[in-house]
Amino acid sequence: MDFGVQMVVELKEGLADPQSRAIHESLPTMGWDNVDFLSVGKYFHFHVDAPDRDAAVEQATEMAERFLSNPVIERFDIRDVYVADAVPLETGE
Amino acid sequence: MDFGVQMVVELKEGLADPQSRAIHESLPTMGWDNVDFLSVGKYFHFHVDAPDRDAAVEQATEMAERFLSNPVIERFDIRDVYVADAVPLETGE
Amino acid sequence: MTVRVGVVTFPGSLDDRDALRAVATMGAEPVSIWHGDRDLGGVDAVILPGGFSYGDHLRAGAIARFARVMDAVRAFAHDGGPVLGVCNGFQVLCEAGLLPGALIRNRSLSFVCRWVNLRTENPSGNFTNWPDGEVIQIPIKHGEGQFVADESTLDRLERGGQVALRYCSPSGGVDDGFNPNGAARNIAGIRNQRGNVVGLMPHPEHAVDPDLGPTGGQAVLEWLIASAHARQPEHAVSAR
Amino acid sequence: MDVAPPLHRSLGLTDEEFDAITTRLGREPNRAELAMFSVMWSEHCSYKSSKAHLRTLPTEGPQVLVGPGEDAGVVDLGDGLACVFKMESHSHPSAIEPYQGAATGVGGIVRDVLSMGARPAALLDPLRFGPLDADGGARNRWLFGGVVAGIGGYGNCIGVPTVGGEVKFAPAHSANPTVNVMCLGFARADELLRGRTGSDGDALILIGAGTGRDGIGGVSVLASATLEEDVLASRPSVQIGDPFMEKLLIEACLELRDAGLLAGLKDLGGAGLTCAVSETAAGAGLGAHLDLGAVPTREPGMEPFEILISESQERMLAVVRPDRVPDVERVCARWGLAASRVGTLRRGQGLRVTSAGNLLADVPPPALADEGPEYHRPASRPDWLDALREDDPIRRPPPASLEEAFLAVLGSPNVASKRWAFEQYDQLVQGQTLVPPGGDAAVIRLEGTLKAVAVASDGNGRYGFLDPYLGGAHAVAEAARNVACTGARPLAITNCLNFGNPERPEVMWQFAETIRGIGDTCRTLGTPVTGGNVSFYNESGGSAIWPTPVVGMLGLLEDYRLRLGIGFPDADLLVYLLGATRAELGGSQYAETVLGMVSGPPPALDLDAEGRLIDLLVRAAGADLLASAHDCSEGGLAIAVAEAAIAGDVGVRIGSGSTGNHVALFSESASRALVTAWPGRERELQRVAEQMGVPFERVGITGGPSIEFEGLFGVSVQDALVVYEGAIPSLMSARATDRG
Ligand SMILES: Nc1ncnc2c1ncn2[C@@H]1O[C@H](COP(=O)(O)OP(=O)(O)O)[C@@H](O)[C@H]1O
Ligand SMILES: [Mg+2]
Repeated sequence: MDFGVQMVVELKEGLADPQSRAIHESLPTMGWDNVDFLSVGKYFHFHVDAPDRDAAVEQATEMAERFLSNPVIERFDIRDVYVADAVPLETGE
Repeated sequence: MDFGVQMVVELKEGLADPQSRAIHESLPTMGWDNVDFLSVGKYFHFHVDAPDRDAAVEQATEMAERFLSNPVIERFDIRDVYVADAVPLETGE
Repeated sequence: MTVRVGVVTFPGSLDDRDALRAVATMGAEPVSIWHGDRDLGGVDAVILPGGFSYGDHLRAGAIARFARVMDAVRAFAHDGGPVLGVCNGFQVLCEAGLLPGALIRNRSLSFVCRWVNLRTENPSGNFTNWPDGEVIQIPIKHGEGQFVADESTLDRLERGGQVALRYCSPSGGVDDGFNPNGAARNIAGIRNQRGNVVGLMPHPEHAVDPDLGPTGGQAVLEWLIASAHARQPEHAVSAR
Repeated sequence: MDVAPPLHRSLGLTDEEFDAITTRLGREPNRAELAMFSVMWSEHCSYKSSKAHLRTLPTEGPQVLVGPGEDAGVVDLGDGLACVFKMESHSHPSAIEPYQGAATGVGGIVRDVLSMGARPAALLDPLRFGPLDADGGARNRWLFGGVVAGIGGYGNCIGVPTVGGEVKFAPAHSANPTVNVMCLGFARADELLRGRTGSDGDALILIGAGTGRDGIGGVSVLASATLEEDVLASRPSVQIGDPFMEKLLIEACLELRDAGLLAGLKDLGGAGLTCAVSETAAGAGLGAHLDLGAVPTREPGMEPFEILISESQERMLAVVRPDRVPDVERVCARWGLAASRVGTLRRGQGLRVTSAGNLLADVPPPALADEGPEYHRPASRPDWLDALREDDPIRRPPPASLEEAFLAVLGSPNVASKRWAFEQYDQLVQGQTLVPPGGDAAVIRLEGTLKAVAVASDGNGRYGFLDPYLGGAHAVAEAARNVACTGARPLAITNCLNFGNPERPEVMWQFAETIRGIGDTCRTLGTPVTGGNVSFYNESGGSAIWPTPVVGMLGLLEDYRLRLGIGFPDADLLVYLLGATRAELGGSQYAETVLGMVSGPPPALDLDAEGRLIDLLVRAAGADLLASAHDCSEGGLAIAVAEAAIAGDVGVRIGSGSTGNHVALFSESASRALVTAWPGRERELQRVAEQMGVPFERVGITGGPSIEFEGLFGVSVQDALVVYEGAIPSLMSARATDRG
C-alpha cells in the first residue's frame, strides 16, 4: 500500500541559522515589521510502499535519521502519514 | 494577536526539479527502493502580529507572493494558521 | 618507494584533477579512484577532493557518503591510513561520521572564493609532520563551509589538539574579522583523535604551484605524503 | 485548410513567412511543422533582422579555425592547440527569475563550447543593471544579487572557473537587465568536433536530461516579444538549471570524444531537438528520421510538438556510427546519464518525424536551418541625438574640489571594485588561472605549456548611447587594449549585441552603426569575429536599453612568465602614460558622476593609433621592459593610477606637468595605457615607443603610502581602497535577501 509522508526538517534550536535570520531581518525593509519569529526549513513529501502504516512510519523515521536530516545539526518532524493511493499528488494549492 | 503560520513553497509542476530527482534517485543505493515519489520544498514557519486571523492570512499570502516565493517558478501553500500566543515555538517533535 | 596517493572521483567532484596534479607536483604518485570501486587499489593515502558531489543536493556530502568506495575509505581510516578531505571531501567525512561536527551555509549566505591566512595547529606536537603556529595562505571556495558543533564537542576538539587549521589575520591572530564564513572558533580544519583523518575547507591543492600564488598547501600535502610514507612496510617495521 | 492563419500568427510567424513556408513545402504545413518553423524562423534562431548586417563583419584570418556559423568559434593557438569561445545573452529569463535565468545561461554557453569537442575552461559574465540606489533600486539589487548567485551557483557546480566579466549600472537597464555569459574552452585542433557532420546511417543519440514541457515556446515567445507587465504569463519559459547533470554531460562527452566515438556533437539550446536535428542533417547534406517515441520525457502525455521544440536543459545530441552505439551507451551509463537513440541520418529524404509509426512532419532540413527569412529593416538616426551630443561636458566649469570628484568617480558603482560579485565565483578550479578577476584581462594557462590566453569583455553603454558606431568600435578597442595590457597579442573576438526592438528604425540604426564600428575596428586590429549572439527586444513600454555591444576578446601569450598585472609591483618605478590625452569628457564617467550628465561626443578613436599602442604593449612586455600595465579608460588617468596603486598596494606620485586639471585627470581619451618600466629598462621602453610612433610621457614615480597628484591633492592608498572596495558592498547591504 502506498503511504504519503510529509516531513519537516529544521536546524536545531540554538544553532545560528543565517538563512532564517537574514530573511527575518529583511522583512521590515519590505514593510512587514510585525513578524516576531521566522524559521526556514526543508519540507519533504514522499510516497512509501509499505505493508501498513506502522511500517511506513518506521521507514520514514529511518530515512530521516540516516539521510534526510543530519542529527548533528537538524531535527525532523513527521507531519502527516496518509494512505496515498486515493490522494492526488498535488497536495499544494 | 500573534498568529503562527506554516507554509510550504515548492517548484511548480512541470518544471525540472533536479534536487528532488537527485535525492529520489539516490534512495535505492541506501536500500530504500520502495519510494515511488519524492519532492523537496521549503518550509516556512513564522509568527505574525495581526488583528485577526483573516489579516494574518492576507499578510502571509502577500509575503509569499512578493518575497518568500517567486511565482514565476514556485507555488506556495499555507498549511496552517493558528493562534500562537498559547503555543510554544517548537511545534516540531 | 614512491607514495601512491588516491584521489576519489564522485559524480560531481570538481577539484579531483587538481588534487591529482598537486600530488604529482609534490613528488608522489597520483592514483585516480572511482566512486563505484570496492577497494582503494592499495594506495598509501586518500584524498576526498572538493566539488559538488551529487550536486550537493540535500546537504553537501550527504549522498556521497553512501557511495560504494566509502566502505573502503572507512576501513582504510580505521586502519590508520592517512585521509585528507578537502572542502566537499571534508563535508563527506563529517556526514560519514569520520569527523565530528557539520558544515552549514556560510554566515554571509554567499559562496566565497578568496585567499585566506590560516594558522596551523598541533599544540602537543603529537601529529607528526603537521607544523604548529605557522601562518600559511591557501584559498577557500565554498558556500557551505561554516563549521559547527556543539560546545562540548568543540571543547573536546580543542583539548585533544584536534583543530588543524584556523582562519587568522596575516600575523596569526585569531579574531572574527578574519573569519570568512562564521565557523565556530574560526575553525578551518580538524583531525580525528588519532590524527590520521583530516578535513579542511581550504584547498591545499590550489596552493602548491608558485605560478598561481602562495604555496601554503604544500605543508598539508607534505603531511599527507609523509604520513603515508611512514606507514609503508619498510618504515612501519623500523618505526616499531 | 487544416491550419487557420491565426495559429501561425500566434506562433509569431507573419503571413508572408507562412506563405514562404507553404511555397517551400509545396503544401501548407501541419501543426507540428508549423511549430518547428515558428521556432527555427524566430528572431532568436534565424537572426532574420540582423544577418544582413552581421555578414559585413570580418571573419577570416590565419588564426581562425572555425568562424561564425558553428556552435562556437575556434582560434588556433599554435602547437596544435585551439581555443573555442562564444558569448550569449540570457537577459529575458533573468529579468523574471534572476537566479535560474542566469544559471541556465551559463549552462547553455558551456554546452556550445562542449559541442565543439573542447573542455570548457573559463567563464565571463558581462552584466548590466539599473542603479542599485535610486528608485527601483530594490528590484535592481534583487536582480543583481540573484544573477550573480545564479552564475556562481551553476558555474561553481560544474567546475569551470569564472575569471572575468563586467558589471555596469544605468537607468536604461532597470526594466531590462542585460545578462551575457561567455565561455571558452581548449582542445587539440585535431580533436575538435563539428556539429554539422555525419554520414548516411549514423545514429542520433540524445544524452542527458529528460525532455519536459519547460521552455515550450520559449524561443518564439520570450525572444520575440517585449517584456511587459504581464511577465507572469511567460512562466513556463524559465527553466531550472541542473548543473550536476551538466557536469556529468561534460565528462561523458569528453570521454566519448577521447575514445573516438563521436562523428559529431550538438548542444540542444533554443528550438531544442528541432534545431539540433535539422542543423545536423542540413550540415551533413542529408535527411533524418526522428522518432519522438524514443525521446525520454519527464512528464506523461507530452504532445509531439512539445517534444520537438522543448528547450529542456542539459541535453546533447551525439552523431554516432551505428556500430559504436553500444560503446556510447556504456560510457554514458558509467556517468549515470541516459543515452537514447532517437533518430538516424538518412540520404535523400527530409527530416521525417514519427511517433508510434505515424508520420508527423516531413520537412527539408535546410528549409528549417538555413532558409529562414532575412529582413532589411528600415533604419534611421534618432532625432534626439544631436541635442544630446551638443551638450558637451567639456564646457562645464571644473569641479569645486578635485579630490572630492576623484573619490566620487572612484566610488561610483561602474568604476568601483566588483569583488562583491567575483568573490562569489570559483576563480581557481582547474588550476590554470594565472590572473584572476580584478585585472584588465584574465590570464589562463594552457596546461603543460608556456602558453596562456588572456581574455576580457568590454562595452561602454554611454558611448554606445551617444554614438553607436563609436560604442561598437570602443568595445573592440578597449577589449583589445585590456588583453594587450597583460602582454598578450589580441587574436579574435566573440560578441553579444543587446538592443531594443529592431522593428523600430532608430534601434535598427543603432544596431547597424554598432556593427559598422565593430567591423572597422576588428579589421584594423586584425582580430576577426568568430561568432556571437544577438539579443533584440530588450525594451519595455517603448523604452529600450542603451545599445549594448559586448565584445569578448581573446589574446595569446607565448610565454606566461612574461605576463603583466595592473598593480604597481614595487616602489621607485617610473610611471609612463602611453598614448595621447585630449580634452574629451563627452560620455565620461566623470560627467555622469560629478555633473550628472550623459551627453556630448564620446572620445574619438584613431584605429591606427590603437593598433600601434597594442603592438607596443605586446612588444614591450615580450622584451620584459614593463613591470606593470593598466589600460586607461573609464574614469581616465586618475582612476587608472588609483587602481594600479590599490592593486599593488604601493603609492605613487604623479607630477603636475600635464595632469594639472580635471580634464587631464578624467578625460577618457582612447588608446592609452599606464605602465611602469623595470629599473634600467626605461630608455629602451622610450626608444621602442618612439620607434613605433606611440606618444609617451613620464608622469610619475611609484612609492610612498599615498596617491599624490602633485599640487592638486593626495589620498592614502588605504583610504582609496576603502572607497573602491566598499562602494558596492555598502549598496548591496541594503538588499533584502533573495526570495526565500
Ligand atoms: N561580473 C563580473 N564577474 C567577474 N569578474 C568581473 C565582473 N565584473 C568585473 N569583473 C572584473 O573586475 C575587473 C574590472 O572590471 P572593469 O572595470 O569592467 O574592467 P575594465 O575597465 O578594465 O574593462 C576585471 O578584471 C573584470 O574581469
Ligand atoms: Mg581595464
